[in-house]
Amino acid sequence: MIYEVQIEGKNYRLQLDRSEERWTCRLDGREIRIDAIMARPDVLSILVDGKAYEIKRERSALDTHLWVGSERYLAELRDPRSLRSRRSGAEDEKGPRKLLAPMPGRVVRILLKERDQVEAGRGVLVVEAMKMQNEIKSPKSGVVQKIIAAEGANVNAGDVLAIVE
Amino acid sequence: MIYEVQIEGKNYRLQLDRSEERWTCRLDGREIRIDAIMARPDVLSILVDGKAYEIKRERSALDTHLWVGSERYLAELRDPRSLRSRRSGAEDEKGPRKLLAPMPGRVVRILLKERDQVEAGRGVLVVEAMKMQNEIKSPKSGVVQKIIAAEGANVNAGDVLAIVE
Amino acid sequence: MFKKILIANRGEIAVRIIRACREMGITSVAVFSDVDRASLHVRKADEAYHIGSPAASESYLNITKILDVAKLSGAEAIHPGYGFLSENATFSAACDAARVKFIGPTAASMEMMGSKTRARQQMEVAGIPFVPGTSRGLQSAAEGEEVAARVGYPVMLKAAAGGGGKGMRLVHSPGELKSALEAAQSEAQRSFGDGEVYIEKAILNPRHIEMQVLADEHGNTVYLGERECSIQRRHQKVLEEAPSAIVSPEMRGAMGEVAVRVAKAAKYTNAGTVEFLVDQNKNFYFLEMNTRLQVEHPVTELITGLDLVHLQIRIAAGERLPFTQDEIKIRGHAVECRIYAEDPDNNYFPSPGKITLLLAPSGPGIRRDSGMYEGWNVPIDYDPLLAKLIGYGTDREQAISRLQRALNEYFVGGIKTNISLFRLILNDPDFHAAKLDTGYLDRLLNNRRTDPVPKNAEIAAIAAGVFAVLDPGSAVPSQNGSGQQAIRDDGSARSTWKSVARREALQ
Amino acid sequence: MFKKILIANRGEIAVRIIRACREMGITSVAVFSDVDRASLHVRKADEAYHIGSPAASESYLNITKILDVAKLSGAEAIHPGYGFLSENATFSAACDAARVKFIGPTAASMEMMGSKTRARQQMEVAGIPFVPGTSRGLQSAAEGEEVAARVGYPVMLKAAAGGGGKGMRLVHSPGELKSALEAAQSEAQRSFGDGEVYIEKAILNPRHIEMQVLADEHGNTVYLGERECSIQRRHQKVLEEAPSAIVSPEMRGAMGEVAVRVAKAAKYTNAGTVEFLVDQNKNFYFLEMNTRLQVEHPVTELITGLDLVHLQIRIAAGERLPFTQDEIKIRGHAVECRIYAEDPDNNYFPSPGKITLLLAPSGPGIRRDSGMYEGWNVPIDYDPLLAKLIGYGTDREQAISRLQRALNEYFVGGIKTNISLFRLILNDPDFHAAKLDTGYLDRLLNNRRTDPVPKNAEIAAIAAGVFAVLDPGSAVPSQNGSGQQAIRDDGSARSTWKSVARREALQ
Repeated sequence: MIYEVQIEGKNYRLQLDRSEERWTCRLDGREIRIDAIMARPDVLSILVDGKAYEIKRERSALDTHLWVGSERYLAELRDPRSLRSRRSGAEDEKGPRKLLAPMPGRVVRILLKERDQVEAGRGVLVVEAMKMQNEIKSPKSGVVQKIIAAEGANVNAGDVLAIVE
Repeated sequence: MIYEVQIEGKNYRLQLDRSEERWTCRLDGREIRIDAIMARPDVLSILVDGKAYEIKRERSALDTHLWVGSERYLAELRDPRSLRSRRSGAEDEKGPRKLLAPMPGRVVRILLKERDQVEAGRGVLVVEAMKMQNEIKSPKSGVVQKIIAAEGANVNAGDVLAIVE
Repeated sequence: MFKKILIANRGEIAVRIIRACREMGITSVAVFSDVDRASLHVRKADEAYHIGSPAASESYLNITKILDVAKLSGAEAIHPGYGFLSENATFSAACDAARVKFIGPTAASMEMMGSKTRARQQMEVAGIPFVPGTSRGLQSAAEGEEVAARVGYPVMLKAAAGGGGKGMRLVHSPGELKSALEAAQSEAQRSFGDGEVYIEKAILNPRHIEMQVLADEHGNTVYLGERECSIQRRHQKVLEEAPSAIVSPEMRGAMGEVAVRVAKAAKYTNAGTVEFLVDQNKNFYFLEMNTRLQVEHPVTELITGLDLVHLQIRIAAGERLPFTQDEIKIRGHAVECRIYAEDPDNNYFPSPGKITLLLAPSGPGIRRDSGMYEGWNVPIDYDPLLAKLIGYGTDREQAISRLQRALNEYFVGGIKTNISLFRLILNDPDFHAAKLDTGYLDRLLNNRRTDPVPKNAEIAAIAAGVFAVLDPGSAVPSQNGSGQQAIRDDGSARSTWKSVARREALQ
Repeated sequence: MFKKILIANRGEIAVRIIRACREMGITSVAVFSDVDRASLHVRKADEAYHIGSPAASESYLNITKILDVAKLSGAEAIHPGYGFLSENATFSAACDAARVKFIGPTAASMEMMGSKTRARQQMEVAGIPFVPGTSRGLQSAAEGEEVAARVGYPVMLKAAAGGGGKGMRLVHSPGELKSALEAAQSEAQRSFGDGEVYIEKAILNPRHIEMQVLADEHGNTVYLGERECSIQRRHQKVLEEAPSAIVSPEMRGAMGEVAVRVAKAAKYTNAGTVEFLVDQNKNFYFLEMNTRLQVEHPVTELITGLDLVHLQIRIAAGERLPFTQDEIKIRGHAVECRIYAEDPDNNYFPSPGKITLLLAPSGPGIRRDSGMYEGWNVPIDYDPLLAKLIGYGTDREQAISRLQRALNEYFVGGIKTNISLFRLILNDPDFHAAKLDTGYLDRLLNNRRTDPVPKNAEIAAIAAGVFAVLDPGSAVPSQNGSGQQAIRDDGSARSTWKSVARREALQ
């Protein structure tokens, strides 16, 4: 099985297979001898010629981080096709972009109306959690296409709050 | 829903229903106001008019115990039909009885052959775990109908080791 | 001794007090709001009563409802914990009126300490050292300029009813004072409904060091040593330690004497904390007195070997202090980390939600006071303190190294926490050298350059694949419905992780 | 200081040593057998190497394999923990030969203490108090009768190579002696390959109290106070505490002095424990010296504020003791419970298997040293010690009450543990009165009458139903395949619980 892995923005080509308890692993074509078990859901113990690593997976609605010991890495796993379609950052600027709630909370204020102009980084609405208010900012310059969240509504992490075109 | 519950050998008739978050509970016909949630698998928080109880369920292959705070109760849940069929201890003496491994281990010795006579409480085979040996005793007097476990074999908790007829 | 105590609080401090009650053979009564039915303090208490909706004003701040539960349950005393009603003189008085013992000081002591200016007036009478300035609100900018000229610039304007940095202004020169005063007054009015603002000489890069005191109801008052609390963000303490690296036995004795004088001047009873500002020449100035148990009380417990909550309860029951000042021996060093539900990638904004995995540290020298558990849904309604991790050692270095070790064992999945912040602090050379002041943490966070991709990136890459092999379904965060939605909505990497996983599962 | 240390052990002690290494900035190297790949010490170490099949002789007792890993990994020192190779003089010598530092005493010290009679001969020279008897093996029953007549009956026959009660016989009268001696000799021969048996005056209802010593390699030796270890089952310690309730400062000083003399007579280095038998008049007699770190070392760490493993490593690295005898201060009280995988309903027979749920206690005064985790499958091949729970308090009463509180929070699902045994002990009036001797626990377990159905049976009945409603599928123990089989095979209640659950699920 081939995986395209991105760690902190750097891409790796990973070939990984397991038959019975034996693993074969090639990272960017380099063979690496590993042994791995899942101690608990989201917790791995990996041995790489003698070195022992405990890996913990931190998943949120928005992203996945992997802890290797005490170091934290933003991790993405994708296949070549999706990679091709997303290579250039420029393309990210095209098309509508969604504003997602980064954590559960309550929508306390909506700062813009639909069809308002907005620059990248400008606050679109305000979500409150644990007595603190967080401005949800526009990921791109453009027009507020849709405001989905209602003022006063409770939202979950990952809920779509608005769309900027 | 009606349950026949046996706690440490004492029988209770429990009527328990839940609609939305509200519970209705009758124990031996007596109405009891309760609130209950499952905090984790095998862990309950039950409120009975003000009193708070944390209940932990200890399941093994052979039996289920419930911890209420620091007290431990052997618990069985059954419906009236099966109850009727098992009321008298005498009936338990009828028919074949299985000897189950109480814990994982290794069968180190088999003390009787098939068709041997055996009295209740007499050891039939020996299972070793953690460097200690445990005699598995016959639950009834009769004849060793079948020895299922092989000497030297690893067994899991609840595995059938032999049958006494 | 009391037979039954009501705990008017939630979270880790409610659990900590319930434990003390159990250890003393006292029945504990918890109260909870709609969103706290599954919280740990309800699981652990002997009795638990629902008191209303999530808004604190409808539950944990609602004096009537709490006293009703006290009456209903037959509780003889109430422990308020910290926050919520713990420093509310009206509540303390209401408890007296209802003949329920409030475990803490009298309403009178609280009121005296409640207003910084009134406290200052009383303490000046008692000869307590203060930052030079006024002990009453400014009537005019002119008065302010006159005082500033006397004590010297820079000066600090502070709201009398203040706290948490609201209504505070630093003024460097006479020209700025008038506008700063008006701004501070209106902010104080908005924040506290009281526009009174006073002026003090500004202490630059001060340390915040506080002294724990205990007073019984028979006139005996002792101090239990200081806590170094200079590491703060947004005027909130983040990490505390005891003893302070800069406090010598002589200085401790001097600060302790002053703290005891403060307590006696306020006719103080039960546990309290006297806060000092310490300048770079180790001069210390009385700041305020916190009339409650502090979040950071465990570091004092570890170096003294005492249990402050047990002692609070004994004092409230009318017992005498079981020791004299010179029987109190400080041994070793303790450091506390406040584990918050905060997102380090989002400027430490709160991050409530469901805890999907919890790996908790333990072992030598590690104490964990926690209000969370795996599977619990951290509500959005209250403050983000999840737990406190405290390291003890023979000396400061060992306490720090044990804490670093334990932080590496600590993992909270499903929500974001500030655990990585403590790794940053505990690795910092200035922290090891104890070069601390109240500006330390902001400097650390601002000067921090993002590191180059660290050495284990390749291991992380391999691990990402191993997860896909061993746990294919997992690419969809199953515990979190919204997670799936996010994945569907958002044409990003996660959806392809999912698709990879799917194909994997078919092989 | 060492850069890398190999830990030749497994379970909680391996984890505890790995933690110490991490705290000291030392790379830790774990070794593991086939069944320990998923064990906690492998997860937590910096490096880990497979060394063979489950049988200890093929892995944790295999000197060649362990030294091969030391060479391969570049470890400069080996910590043996307790058990396995920890008191194996051959191993200590082999480490020297391989130029790997053995963290413990020299082979010579170990050998001297390895044989009870040789140790006794040496110690008599050093003027150490002994139980009256012979210091060498009996040649004949006649010799035994002659000694017994001198010291007075009852007498105890003991195997020189002995331990764990094997080859021991209590003799009340001359008539019994000959047959008892023959039985003891043949049992000793079978158990230890050495039939040597010696004779001592029998001390009735003795206490077992041991003294912790530390010696550096520069001739400095100190004692760290005693541990009360009288609570035993099958000659295995179950619960230990420090200090002992019957030891006064004077007696501690006297025992400590003797312990230091013992260590010096054996040219002892690193951490060791001198065991004493204490009679009802508080006379104490040298029993033997354990030339290793003890399971129960944490109680000494808590009352002294020191870390024995850190100190072991520093001593092995050639450092001097960082303190003198009079700088060691004992504060507070500590009690340790050994949490074993044992079935209280089956005469405490071992109970390995998969841990399906783990609720771990924490909070004030609680230390937990554990080798288990939720989801781990406890192997059948090694001893049943899972974890140690240690309670610290200002005094003995508080330490006990904190431990009781913590035990109520402790829950291990899927396997049976002896946690309920500690509830029994900690509730016992004799234990609270510290009326302890080596026969205490057997008496407690034998005199225990089964209680009447306790007061919460009705709550349990309701809970059984609530589980069926909230968790219908669960009636089939899903984590345990064999469980399902047992349920299918065995026409009993569980199967109907299952059927009830099924119908429930359909509603």
